Amino acid sequence: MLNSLSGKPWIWSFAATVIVWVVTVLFTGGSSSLGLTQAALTFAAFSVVVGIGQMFVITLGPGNIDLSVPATMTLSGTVALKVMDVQDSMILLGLILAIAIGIAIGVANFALIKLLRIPPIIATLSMSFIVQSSAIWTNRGLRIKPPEALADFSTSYTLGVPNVAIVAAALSVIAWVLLEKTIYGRWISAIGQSPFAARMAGIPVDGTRFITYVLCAVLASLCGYLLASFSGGAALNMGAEYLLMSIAVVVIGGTAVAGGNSNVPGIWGASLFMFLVVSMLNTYGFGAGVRLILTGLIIIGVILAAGGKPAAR
Amino acid sequence: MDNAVLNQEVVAARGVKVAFGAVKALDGADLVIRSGECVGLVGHNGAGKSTIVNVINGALSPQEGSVAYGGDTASPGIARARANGVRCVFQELSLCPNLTIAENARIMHGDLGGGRWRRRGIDLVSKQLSDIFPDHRIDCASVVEDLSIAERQMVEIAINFAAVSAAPKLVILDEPTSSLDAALAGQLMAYVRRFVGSGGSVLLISHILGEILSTSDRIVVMKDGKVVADRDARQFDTRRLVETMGSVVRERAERRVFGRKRRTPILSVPAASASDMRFEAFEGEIIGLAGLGGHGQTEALLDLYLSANSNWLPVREPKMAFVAGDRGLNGTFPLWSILKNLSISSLKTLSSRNLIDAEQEDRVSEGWKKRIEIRTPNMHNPILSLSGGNQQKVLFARALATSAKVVLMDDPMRGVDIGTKQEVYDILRAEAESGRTFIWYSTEMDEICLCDRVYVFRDGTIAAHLTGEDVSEENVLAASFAGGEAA
Amino acid sequence: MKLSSGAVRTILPAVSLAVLLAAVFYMQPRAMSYTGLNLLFNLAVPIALATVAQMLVMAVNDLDLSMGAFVSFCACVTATFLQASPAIGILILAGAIAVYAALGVVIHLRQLPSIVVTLGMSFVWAGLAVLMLPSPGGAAPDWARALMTAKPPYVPMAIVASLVIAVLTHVLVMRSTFGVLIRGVGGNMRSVERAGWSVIGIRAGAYALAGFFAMLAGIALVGLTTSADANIALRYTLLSIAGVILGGGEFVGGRVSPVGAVIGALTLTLAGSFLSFMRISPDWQIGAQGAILIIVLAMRLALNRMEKREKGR
Amino acid sequence: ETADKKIALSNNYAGNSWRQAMLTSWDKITKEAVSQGTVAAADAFTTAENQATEQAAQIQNLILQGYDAIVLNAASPTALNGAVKEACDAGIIVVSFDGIVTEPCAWRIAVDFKAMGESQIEYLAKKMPGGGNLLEIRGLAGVSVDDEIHAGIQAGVEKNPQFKVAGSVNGDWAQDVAQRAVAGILPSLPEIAAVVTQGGDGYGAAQAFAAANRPIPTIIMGNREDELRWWKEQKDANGYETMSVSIAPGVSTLAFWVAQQILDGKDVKKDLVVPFLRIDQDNLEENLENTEKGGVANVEYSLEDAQKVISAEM
Ligand SMILES: Nc1ncnc2c1ncn2[C@@H]1O[C@H](COP(=O)(O)OP(=O)(O)OP(=O)(O)O)[C@@H](O)[C@H]1O
Ligand SMILES: Nc1ncnc2c1ncn2[C@@H]1O[C@H](COP(=O)(O)OP(=O)(O)OP(=O)(O)O)[C@@H](O)[C@H]1O
Ligand SMILES: O[C@@H]1[C@@H](O)[C@H](O)OC[C@H]1O
Ligand SMILES: [Mg+2]
Ligand SMILES: [Mg+2]
Repeated sequence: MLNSLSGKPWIWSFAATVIVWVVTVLFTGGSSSLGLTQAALTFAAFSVVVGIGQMFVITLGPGNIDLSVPATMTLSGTVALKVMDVQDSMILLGLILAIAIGIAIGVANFALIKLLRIPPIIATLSMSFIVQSSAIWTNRGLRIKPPEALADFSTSYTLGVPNVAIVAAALSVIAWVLLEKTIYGRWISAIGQSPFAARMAGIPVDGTRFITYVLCAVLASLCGYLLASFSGGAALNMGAEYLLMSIAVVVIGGTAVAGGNSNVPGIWGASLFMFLVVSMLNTYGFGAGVRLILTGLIIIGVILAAGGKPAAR
Repeated sequence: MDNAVLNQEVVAARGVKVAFGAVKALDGADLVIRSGECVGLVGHNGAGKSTIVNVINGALSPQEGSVAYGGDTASPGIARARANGVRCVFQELSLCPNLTIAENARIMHGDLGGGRWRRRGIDLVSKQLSDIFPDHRIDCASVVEDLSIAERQMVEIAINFAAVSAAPKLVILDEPTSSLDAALAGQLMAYVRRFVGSGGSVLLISHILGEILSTSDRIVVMKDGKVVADRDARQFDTRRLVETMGSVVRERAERRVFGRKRRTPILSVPAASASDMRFEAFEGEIIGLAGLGGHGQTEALLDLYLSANSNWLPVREPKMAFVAGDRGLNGTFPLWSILKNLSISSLKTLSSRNLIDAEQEDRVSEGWKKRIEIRTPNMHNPILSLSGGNQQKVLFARALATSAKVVLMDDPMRGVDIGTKQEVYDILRAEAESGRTFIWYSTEMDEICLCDRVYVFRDGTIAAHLTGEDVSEENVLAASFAGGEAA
Repeated sequence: MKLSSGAVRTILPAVSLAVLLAAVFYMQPRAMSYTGLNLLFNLAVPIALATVAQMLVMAVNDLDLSMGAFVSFCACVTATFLQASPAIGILILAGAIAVYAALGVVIHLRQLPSIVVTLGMSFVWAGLAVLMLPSPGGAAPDWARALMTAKPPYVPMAIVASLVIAVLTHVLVMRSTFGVLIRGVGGNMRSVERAGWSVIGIRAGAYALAGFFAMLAGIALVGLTTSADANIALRYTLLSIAGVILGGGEFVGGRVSPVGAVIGALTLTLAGSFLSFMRISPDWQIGAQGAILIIVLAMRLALNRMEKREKGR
Repeated sequence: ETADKKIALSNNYAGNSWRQAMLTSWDKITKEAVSQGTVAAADAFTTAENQATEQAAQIQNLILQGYDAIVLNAASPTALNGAVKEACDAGIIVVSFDGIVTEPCAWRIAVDFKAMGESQIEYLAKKMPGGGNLLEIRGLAGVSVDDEIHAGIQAGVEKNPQFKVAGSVNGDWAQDVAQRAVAGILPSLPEIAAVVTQGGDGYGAAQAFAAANRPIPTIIMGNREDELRWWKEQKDANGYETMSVSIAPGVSTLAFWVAQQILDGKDVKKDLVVPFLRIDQDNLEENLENTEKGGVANVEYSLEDAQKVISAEM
């Protein structure tokens, strides 16, 4: 029993999520439960999408991280909305463009990492500055509205479930299959444990890492596209929140930071948790200082309960 | 037993039981070591040798039984074992690769403190190294990660034998020669005799029965967590030892008669320099790479492998497979199960439409588990739950499970027990018969002599090429040392 | 002669710093003076201290995501309590260092991922800082101000301080037994354990020492800025990690270089300055900062090639 | 006589539309001034991240480059004081605006943010004398602008006890952050009569109310074009009423002229106050027309405007 629990580190983030949800809903005697759930699903969706990409990268092993996520979101959101220019007929083109931007950034990130041997953390940080400048340069931060149909889609619900959450769920399923069922999933896990052993086991290590960085950037750009459509326009700072968030949901969700081990359900648990904690503390009317402190303590509490790695025996 | 009565008991483990989950690693084992003797400890892979070592050195506390150090029976633990003069050279290398040799000595010797410890550490280790391995060429100011695996092993041995204030009473050597070539192994064994002669004691674990027989005063044989024999070394010879361990003794295999079926080599590497020779491999051959350790054999294998395997694109049919010798560096994936470690190189054939077929994966790995006897109740257990030798078998199975026509082996039998070795040799032959080519770097002369052809390496180049009946210990040694060794 | 890997780790960053500095001197000869150097580098001093702190945590294979928040917290304590009632201020700072040591113990005992625990702590420190200074303010203690604005003969304070930090931490981390143990835990924890040392103690010590240096960073920062705010050093988290990496350190394996870390911090600061010496359109100023980082690291690659120590990674 | 003088703009942040508008205004006005030979140069410098430490380093570099005046939008009112002091000691004129600094040697062109907060409650008190529940969206915790506007709102609520702040969140002056925070607290809030804001967060709040299917309260806007446009749509559809208030990005150009005047030897008081830019129900259309699509309502200053501001204060 205990064993099967500790084998599923994501359990804890869900347990914490449920507790925080209950505590928040109690405040209104239960009347807020539907609204809160829908809001949580909506906003968790964005963290999930970027979180999945970040998880793949983190799985590649120590030092692998993508700090260009926020800038990528901003650039793809800005450019896509500018190109679509409020016309419904351009929605698909905008999406393709956003994905293309993601691919380009992913390629550039990996080029820096591989060709110039720059450690990923600095490579992606430097790249994020360049991408951010590009976003400024494209339209100087003007907020252009999304096409009507796209805005409607991203802000409405299907059977009570927010559409963006459905999109994120679909992406999660794909990610889960990739990770658990495909050769690619095995490969990134192997590389995360020992790139050299992976190479000697016949894995095309560079090819796999390349795909992974591109995948992460594409998910970030997709998230930028969705978020800009959802919130009525792209802003130059719209990705800022998602730098820490994308990392936090991955690690709180139980993915081993040392790489080689990752899990998709945990990202959902952690994303919902991160949203609900802030909502709970806001609901109970704590000021910013106390709220920050409690958020931190709750995160530490969750990880303490989850108890880290089981000892090596 | 009678001749040891006069000697003092250094450590005594009695009735020790240790279980890892369902696996009884030690099932009531007794081991007593007295001063002035070298005890040889042998047994199949997973017999419990490393486990009893961990009990003696205090890292593991047994679930049952007692450990006493010269009568001191206080609660066990690493600190007490060390205080009682127990030192241990572990099966997997346990230096800190990022530190210098002196810094490692500082960590291993709590009493090396005080001013100028760095200088004294270097002196200490270099003196000890010269004592054990007289003509070593290790720069004692180096960082450990700049050393070859053999050099690391030598350094670790030297650090453990070295004495700062108090000399070690018992030095445990868990497969100390697995990465050393015959010459270095010989020097170590000679030193062990001298150390024992001066009143120290040594617990020697090895799968190379020759060195056990020649070096030990007493031999303890373990099987499935129990001690099955504990007798004077003179009462054993190879045959009786192997039989006691529970393996069937076989005559030394006859050299295979290899007729070259096709005249075009499937692999060919031109000579790199004037002193070098062309390297060729034909279908169905077993080719040995010989010479002293660290003379470029591993590098040659790595070069061959890396040039044949794309780092960018996945391939359906790998041309080559690789069996690592340095498990920790380029072999195992520590977070994974045995199963995943085994199947990683052959996933293409185990999947349909890019999705891995779990059932087929299970089936294939069960097949290999039986075929080379991987000792585990369940292939889904973590790889690190296997004993060292069994982990090595998994790496073997990983390579053989691929469809690669060429298998490169980097001294792959390190720490594999004799029974298994013979089975693996049989598998190699069968595979070679069916057309696979093996390129095999080995530090064991017996293995080199099993090869159809042998390239002898010296200073990073091929110094000699031996074929058929010319493959012999004398010829290999001659080629290893010939020429420029003026110094 | 073959250089050891450790030597290469320090030489490469030093050369990139020198080249960057030469470029700055070329563009702005005025920088080549006592005041010039001080202006270029004095803000690097707190970053260098934070980088050293991060390096200590990285030496035991952990990562401190709360560095920026903690330095901000210390800065707030310095500008308020330490200034107004030194005794209480010292008590608070000592308590904060004790918390760091405790983090080391908890992370070790429960085998927790440091990245999650410190992520949680970053909220806690930020919250405490906001409670202390809801609005920017406070004042630097006179001694801190005097120390940071001192004008020693011949060599400007910024350089003196950097040298002192580099030498001191080099002795501490590379020469002392304690330093060996810390790096040993990073390199092979089991072997340190098997040699009979208390790894918990070593980890706690490394964390406490990191807390101490981070505290010095906070004090130095306030000495330069004369006052504090709750967000003052948030960027130090990334800067300190980048500094360690730029200085030749690695995420795992206990491979760190204190001298390199200080040089890394100086390089990062200089890369920022470099920018304002080139006249770039505001749109691209942010991007140029990324480009400079990339060029600095690319230079390292070139040097690396010359050194011909390329091993297949 | 400033034809040979060089002026620099040190800006800590460029990541929102307000800052972009500020830079554009600067660019427009100073280019003219340079081409007419009023000053020799007027370069803009922006740091990559919104951090006082980075900006302090930037100021120190500007000192090295020999600028005669530095116009400053500061990341922190106090944390740059060290660098500002160094600049003053080097004989450089420092003029701060929007994000002002407290160092006495510098000039300040300030907006009374507290009054800006209070004006929101005053407006609401007039509009809904019965009062009601308020939702307060704050900016970034620990930043002085946030603290001041909040203080103003608090003061307003104290004077008008018919209002009660039922909930408070931090929107970090960003539409998407505000939207996220409001969506999280909204389900547990009672009926909300009005939302008081700090600028750059009104549209996000409106979106959150709409998504939760709650009646839209009176949301105070912050002069962003998307906010004004949304307001206009609501006004046309159902006569929605509110007001909008923020500081005009073009205040950077006022700061430029002030610096130029000081270099010219004019005597200028250390503390100048500029009015905030307020948009009401009747001048909404006019302002919307003059605002760039996706931008911020703006006012730019000419030399004459600046001289008027200076003499008015004397
Ligand atoms: N940490 C562990 N968890 C689970 N099982 C373990 C663990 N360590 C050892 N075992 C099991 O205990 C048994 C004894 O292992 P041990 O390492 O002592 O063998 P050994 O005699 O040293 O073998 P080898 O010659 O291969 O080194 C093996 O079956 C092994 O799988
Ligand atoms: N895969 C590898 N990656 C990086 N360095 C390696 C690798 N394998 C070996 N080395 C290093 O290359 C150097 C030369 O290796 P070489 O091929 O001479 O070793 P070897 O002959 O196999 O010796 P040993 O018997 O110790 O394995 C050594 O310093 C070794 O540590
Ligand atoms: O500088 C501030 C700007 O960044 C914010 O968005 O709006 C108000 C201004 O004071
Ligand atoms: Mg063993
Ligand atoms: Mg060898």
